[in-house]
Amino acid sequence: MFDWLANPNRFNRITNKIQPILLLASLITIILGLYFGLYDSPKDYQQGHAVRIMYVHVPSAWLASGLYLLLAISSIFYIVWKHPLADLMSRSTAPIGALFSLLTLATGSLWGKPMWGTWWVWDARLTSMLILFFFYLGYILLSNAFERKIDGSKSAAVLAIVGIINLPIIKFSVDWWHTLHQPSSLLKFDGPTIDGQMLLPLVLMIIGFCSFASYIIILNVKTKLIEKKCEALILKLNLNEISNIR
Amino acid sequence: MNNKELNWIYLFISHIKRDILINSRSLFDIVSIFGFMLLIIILFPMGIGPIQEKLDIVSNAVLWIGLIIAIIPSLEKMIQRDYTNGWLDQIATSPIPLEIVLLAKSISHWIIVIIPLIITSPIFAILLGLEFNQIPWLILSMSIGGLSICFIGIIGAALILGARRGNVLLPVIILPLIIPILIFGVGVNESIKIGLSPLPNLFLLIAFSLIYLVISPFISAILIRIAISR
Amino acid sequence: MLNLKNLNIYRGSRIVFSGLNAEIKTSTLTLIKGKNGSGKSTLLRTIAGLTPIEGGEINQNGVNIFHAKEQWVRKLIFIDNKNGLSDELTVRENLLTWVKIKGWDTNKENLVLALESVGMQKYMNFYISQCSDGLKKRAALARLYFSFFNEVDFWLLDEPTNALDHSSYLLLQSLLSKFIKMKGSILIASHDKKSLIKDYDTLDIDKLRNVKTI
Amino acid sequence: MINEFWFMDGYNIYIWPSYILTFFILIFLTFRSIYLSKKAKKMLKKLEELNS
Repeated sequence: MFDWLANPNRFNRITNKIQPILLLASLITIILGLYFGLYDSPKDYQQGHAVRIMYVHVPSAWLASGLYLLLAISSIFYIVWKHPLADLMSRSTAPIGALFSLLTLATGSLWGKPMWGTWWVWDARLTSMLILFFFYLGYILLSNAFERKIDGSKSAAVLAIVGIINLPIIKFSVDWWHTLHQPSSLLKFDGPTIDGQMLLPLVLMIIGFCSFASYIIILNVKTKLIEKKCEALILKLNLNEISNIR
Repeated sequence: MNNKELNWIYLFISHIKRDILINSRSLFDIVSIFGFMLLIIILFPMGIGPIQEKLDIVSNAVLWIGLIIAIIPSLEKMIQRDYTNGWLDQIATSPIPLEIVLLAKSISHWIIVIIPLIITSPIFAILLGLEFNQIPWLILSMSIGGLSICFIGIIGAALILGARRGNVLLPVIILPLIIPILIFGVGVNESIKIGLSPLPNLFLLIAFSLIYLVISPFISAILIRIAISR
Repeated sequence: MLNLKNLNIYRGSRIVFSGLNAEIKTSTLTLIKGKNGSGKSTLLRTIAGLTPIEGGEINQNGVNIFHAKEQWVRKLIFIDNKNGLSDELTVRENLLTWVKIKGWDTNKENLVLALESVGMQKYMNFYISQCSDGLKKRAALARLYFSFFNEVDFWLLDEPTNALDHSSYLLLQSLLSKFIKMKGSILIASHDKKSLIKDYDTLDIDKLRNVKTI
Repeated sequence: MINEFWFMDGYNIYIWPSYILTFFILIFLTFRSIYLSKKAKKMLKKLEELNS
């Protein structure tokens, strides 16, 4: 099914059309989300204005987990069907996913301070996000740990697949661990009853973040495609000793 | 002389015997693992202070963390030696399936590294002031947990086969995967302290070991075939 | 007759062979010649099934050898410079475990005879870590003796004569000629000028290569 | 009305940093990717000249 996307120039032709749309969509939705989120939506009766951090925290959390799913799927395509583009896709999603999981942790702790009075709370979701960041870190480190990039990509892809198998197990055990030690967490973390007016900015920001992330990923994949062409040219010209090209 | 019918059990056991023979010849690794474990068991009370109430809260976690940290350095050698000296090439060019060999490797690593640690764990438990009725549960949960750590470890060792500074990378890759084992391993003894029955945690631990028992030979075999064709 | 049809073999991202066509006659010794790094070892590893083939195929009298990989692998012995010997085991134990994973039965006399065939019976209980390179290579070559009473068709040897002294060189020669008489085929990758047995076939990689690779 | 917007009754020291951090990361990502893409294109052009 994905084979027709496999050859690079068809991929380039399609993405050249999509890219400007994605960029435009993300700009519009983020600006609208900001306007509604910061200015137009009501305060939460419990948390006051602090709830506005949710408009940034929740989208980046969704993005962090969604990108890891994308990473795992492209790794499966790379290992099982040896899809050439899938490896480039995984290598460009991983750093972005890692960045967004860090962003989620940062905004989470910024949100935790006014609500719980401490910068870090071992809440089930925040802990799972920290572990997800570890998985991203493992992927990035492993993919660059080998002399030849191709060996790195294969091992890292298998790690991503092992990771996706383990994530539900870890999610389950972290929730079990959380309820075991702290049976009743008073303040439900993401549960401020989202009334209609708050939902709009949240949805806008989520769409904005997702389209922005896909724009960046497509851009990175295209860059890596060009780099691959350069390497092929260098190999052909036996020019690897001329380092001034770099 | 016809080829003897290849029953895999015989090959499985003979490969375990071979690995145990190799490891028993280099006892230094096993002694250094004890040293590691003892170090961690001693460091925690040094940090927390001699008050028994404080130690009680932490004792189970310290034992399990000690076990995990002590095992990690030895995981990498499980496959590294046989990769560099070409034994994995010989196995790939023989009718024995790679999955059986990798299963044998993790079981032999379990026997060589985890069992001695578990046999001496009562001493560590007494050091940390654990009550007597908890020790049998500790031994049971550690042996089952140790088994799944070995299965995860062989995946980790296969992942970093041939990497440049691979052993630095192994903890970063392995630790997230070991978290469920730690949570339910410690949970077994913690639930005794609270008075609940330790069985639910124990069954979950057994479930994890079975999951990894099924996953790990196949995943590490794929990785090793990739490493051999490098 | 083993024929290789427009074979593409990559080592990682480096193209080692592209479109290689060759015939390797069976029941003779074929010497693979070529400069260092020309891909001799890679070709041996590919025939042994260790390195995957990106394109083309290898057939023996019309049948692709990798369709029934398990049967093909069972009938070959592959020894390269890494020897596949564990340092912590003795020469005898290494040979014993190797024969076990090959699925052949391991009675005592065969073991002793195999070690004698390469002149290693004195070093039977030496640890491999104590052995010199020559002794290690002979310990690995002792495996060849088992092909005389088990079903083995192919020997794939990567520079077997490197570390051997003159006496073990002669022992190896007798093993090779005995195996050829038994209709076995041998593939040796080596740049060792002096030939191992009188009549042998050569396969020069550099002439065959039609794509300039590094 | 404006100072209420900035002041957000006391929470502004948490809200604004998180928004600033978010947009710092978004912008950093954009410029980094565009910079890498330009660099790769430049290298490709140079290599193609050498090749021809």
